[in-house]
Amino acid sequence: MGMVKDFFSGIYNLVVGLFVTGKHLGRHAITLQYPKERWEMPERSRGVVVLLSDPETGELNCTACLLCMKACPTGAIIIDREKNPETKRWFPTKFVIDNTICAFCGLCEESCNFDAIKLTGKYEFSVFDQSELIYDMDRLAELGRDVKYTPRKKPAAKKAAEQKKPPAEGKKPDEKKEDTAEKKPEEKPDKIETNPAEKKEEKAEASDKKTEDQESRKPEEAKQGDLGLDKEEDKKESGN
Amino acid sequence: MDEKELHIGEHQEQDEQNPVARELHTEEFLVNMGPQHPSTHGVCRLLLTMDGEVIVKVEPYIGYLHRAIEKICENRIYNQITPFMDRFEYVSSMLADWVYALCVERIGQIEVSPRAEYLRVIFGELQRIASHLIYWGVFAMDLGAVTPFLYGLREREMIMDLFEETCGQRLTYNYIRIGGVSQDINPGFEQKCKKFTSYMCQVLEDYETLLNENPIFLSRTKNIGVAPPELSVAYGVSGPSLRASGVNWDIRKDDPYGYYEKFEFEIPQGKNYDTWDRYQARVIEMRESCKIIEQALDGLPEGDPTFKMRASFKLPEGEYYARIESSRGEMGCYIVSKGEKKPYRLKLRGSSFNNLMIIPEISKGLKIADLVAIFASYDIIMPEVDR
Amino acid sequence: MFLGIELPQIVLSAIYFALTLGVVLLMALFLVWWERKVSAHIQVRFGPMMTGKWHGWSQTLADALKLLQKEDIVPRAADKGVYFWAPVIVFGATMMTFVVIPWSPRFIAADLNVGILYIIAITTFTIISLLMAGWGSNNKYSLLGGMRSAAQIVSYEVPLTLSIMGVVLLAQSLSMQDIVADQNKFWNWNIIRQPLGFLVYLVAATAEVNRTPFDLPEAEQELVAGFNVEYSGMKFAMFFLAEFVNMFVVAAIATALFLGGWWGPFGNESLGWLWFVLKSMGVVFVLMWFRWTYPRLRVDHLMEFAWKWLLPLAFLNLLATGLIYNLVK
Amino acid sequence: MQNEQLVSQLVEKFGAQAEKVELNPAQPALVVDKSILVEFLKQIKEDENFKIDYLSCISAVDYLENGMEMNYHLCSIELRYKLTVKVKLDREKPEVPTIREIHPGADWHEREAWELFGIDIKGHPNLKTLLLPEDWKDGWPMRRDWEGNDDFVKMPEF
Repeated sequence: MGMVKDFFSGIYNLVVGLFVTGKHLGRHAITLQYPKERWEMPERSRGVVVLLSDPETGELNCTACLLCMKACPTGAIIIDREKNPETKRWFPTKFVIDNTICAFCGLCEESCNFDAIKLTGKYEFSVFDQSELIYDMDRLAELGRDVKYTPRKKPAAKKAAEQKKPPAEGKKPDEKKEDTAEKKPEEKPDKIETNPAEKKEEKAEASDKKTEDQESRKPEEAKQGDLGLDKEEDKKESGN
Repeated sequence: MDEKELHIGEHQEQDEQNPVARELHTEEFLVNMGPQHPSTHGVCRLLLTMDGEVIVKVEPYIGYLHRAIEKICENRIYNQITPFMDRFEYVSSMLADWVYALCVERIGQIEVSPRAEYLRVIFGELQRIASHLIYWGVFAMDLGAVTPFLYGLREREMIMDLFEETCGQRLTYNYIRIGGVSQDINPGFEQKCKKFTSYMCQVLEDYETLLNENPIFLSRTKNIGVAPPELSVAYGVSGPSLRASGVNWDIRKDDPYGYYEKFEFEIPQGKNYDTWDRYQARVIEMRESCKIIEQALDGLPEGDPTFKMRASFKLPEGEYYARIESSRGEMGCYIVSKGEKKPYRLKLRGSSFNNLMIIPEISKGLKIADLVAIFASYDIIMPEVDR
Repeated sequence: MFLGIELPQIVLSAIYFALTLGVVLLMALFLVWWERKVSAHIQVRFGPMMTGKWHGWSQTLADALKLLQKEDIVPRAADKGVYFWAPVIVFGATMMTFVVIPWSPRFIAADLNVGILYIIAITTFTIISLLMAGWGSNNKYSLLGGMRSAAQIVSYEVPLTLSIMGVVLLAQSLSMQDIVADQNKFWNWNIIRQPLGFLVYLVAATAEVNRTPFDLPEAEQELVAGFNVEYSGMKFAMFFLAEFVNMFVVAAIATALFLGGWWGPFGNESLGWLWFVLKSMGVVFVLMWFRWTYPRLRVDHLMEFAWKWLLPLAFLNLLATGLIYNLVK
Repeated sequence: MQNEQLVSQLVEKFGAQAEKVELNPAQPALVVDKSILVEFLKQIKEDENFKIDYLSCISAVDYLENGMEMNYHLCSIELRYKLTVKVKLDREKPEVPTIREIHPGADWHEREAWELFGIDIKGHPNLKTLLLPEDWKDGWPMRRDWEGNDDFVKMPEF
């Protein structure tokens, strides 16, 4: 008897299974017809890396502080820089991102203090030749033109605008060091620090004040020197 | 190779005692299942010695996906390692991030804010559901039913959307960082997440009607690949596969990390120790994960979950073997720090590494179709094995 | 009678057969597209949408063209003759079955008096070709696939034939047209008169066409693609088309034997071919539905199932049919 | 603390051959002489008081001039103990007995230690490459003094 019962319950369950799939037959598909329809990328989406520029002046926000290059876990960022003799500010002469090894981890964006580099929701950068995936500064700047962003703190841009010295926007190299910004390194023996100043958009308004705070704290921090940014920084580093 | 020949020789001797085999001159043959095979889940090569359809011996050959992550990590500063952890185990990379963060935190005695711990639990459990959904689909697909795979992926996409909205990526999140998480959740995340968990519970019922009572599915899974508890423990099998072997062992409960002590959930255990139990353990675990997420969302404290490390900090001297319950089992990270910016030694323990070892043991004498079912039931993910 | 011209039977048969062939090839293309659509919608996707604008209707045409252009790869160690003839035989055998498919009261290539026997004989060729493909490819997966198909046929062919016997018993004829003509009323359809026979036939027929849950010879997850691992280009296309044509054939036979063939639901003879195609498509849809719902059986489970369940059921059906038939007479 | 008890009991039992190391309160560790390793693991597995039956991981560490070390991360399923067993090895001729007999799951971990660190696992029947290519001839890559081969690209130092 058990066998017969098993048989009928087996058939019943097979039919029930058919109904589950049959139910889906009438449903509307959940996929998108890709080239025609596109998914709207969320704001935080980490797609291709771009360089942002100041919407007013059109100049790159980058101050060639090399922080992103140092933060990059794969060594995909290569920066060459020069000092503007008039303003004594650094500016990038070469900014290359090798998208063949870029991991889209977002560490460069997090390390940047000047809204200069950002991972955007852009995608679709397939090419036939691998070498085309190595983006130079012009390409990166071009990609970043239409990217909206909330300026976190832009003292550099402001100052540059005031001083009307467009080519070198950005701070002095020394200033950059502090912006990675540990508040009180001395207090914690294990040298691990929070940095609330790095908070994102929500604190944008308060940002100017904070930058000032950091600037005032600058000299002591520079002595700490465990940021990984040492004097070699003054040398031009060709990266890889 | 000589060993294999020896092996075949042995069986030929046995065959000579078998009159049918002697008369027909049957012979065992070798089949290379993989490295490129639909159901080895990545590039795993199983060298099968087969007697017709029956498996005589299985020898796994791994390393096709070896990326030397341990070596790479020795040359990276601590902050740079999380992206590699994502790639160490890309099916549940949230949990891989977590084990690394946990290890560094335990060595550096870093306090994690309560909100970050709650978020970790939420995202870890979402990740567990996402991984089990893939498991569910792939398991059914390896038994020949393709449709469940698509259903599983459909639900997984919803989790991916939640992840993408929060951390910007769908697969390699880089979200759980040392000391916290990378970003706070967006407003409205809780509602979306709750909506998802209640939807998930409904969908699981659909899943169960589709497969759980299906006689074909039952005949393919019941009493196939029985792994008794002693054997599983001896081979270091972990996670749902170990629990399916009737062992009450869940690192979330037995060696708690994060805030798992605060949540209530059941640990399913198997009774027959077979493929079916391993499947069922994961399906039940999805429900339990939903429960945990709901509890965590209800108790989510206010505060700031992020914690920014100095660009290259020095971890104090020490060593620790951290382990968490990943979706596949015990995922371990062992770091030896010598007070430098970079780890002196970083060893990763993937749960699939041990889980794969037991497969040759329990699949002897079964059919090739059963091997596929067993392989799928252990949820082997090759990047975790090869590292 | 063909288009008002009196023609000798042999020419008429040839014309019908050629027509059938053309229709069937088109049908196969359609079925491939349809299968993709059905699977897609079951899986909450769209399936092909681009080629040919309207729901990707010409996707299979494009695929066939692509396959035609592909390089014909023959493994060096293959048994060349066997390897070459396998797809030809499977395609030929499938086409041959159409000789006795009764599309409408008059539209049948040859109303053989042993029609159903002929079909049972001819469909077996498919398995031979699968075995040939498995052996000829000189690939272990292919060999296992071929062997599985050979092992499988012994199990399901017996209940299949026995389930058909019940119908033959009722119609008292082996000719397809006679069997269809016998089911002149809706309540006379054989699915009503012997549902058990229909069930057994449907299951065995699914095994016959090697479709999930019985697609053991080409079990994708175990044997990669089974017997056709090594085939590419047009040879692969022939296997592929033959599979779909075969699916239609078993559906057509099911229609003729159990679903009243070309009879309309109200016992009407008009538009017979339409009813026939519609009913066959319904059966094809059920086969597709099976495929996208169920997992695959294990090879020994199939045999166990066929011998332990299908065969007794088929016998039971035959016995009951015989008893009742004699009582009613 | 459960773990401290465990260690003190073990030290008591094995005396001078098992030496306690202070690492982390949550993770007791013992240094065991390699000559008694197998016996030690066997006893703690079978002893009713310990039941340390689960091997999580084996990690080899190369300390350059301080020799090498094998770390056996063990735990007890039933009693929830955690224990790290360390074995100090001579760097010139690193050798350690296999523990496959006690923990079959150690098989691949030991093979890995052999192929990446060159630690000779005495008694292991199957010492062949696991993760590396079969024709690997460039030494023991995870040793700290490994110079790399031609394919090896170092991360730029900043």
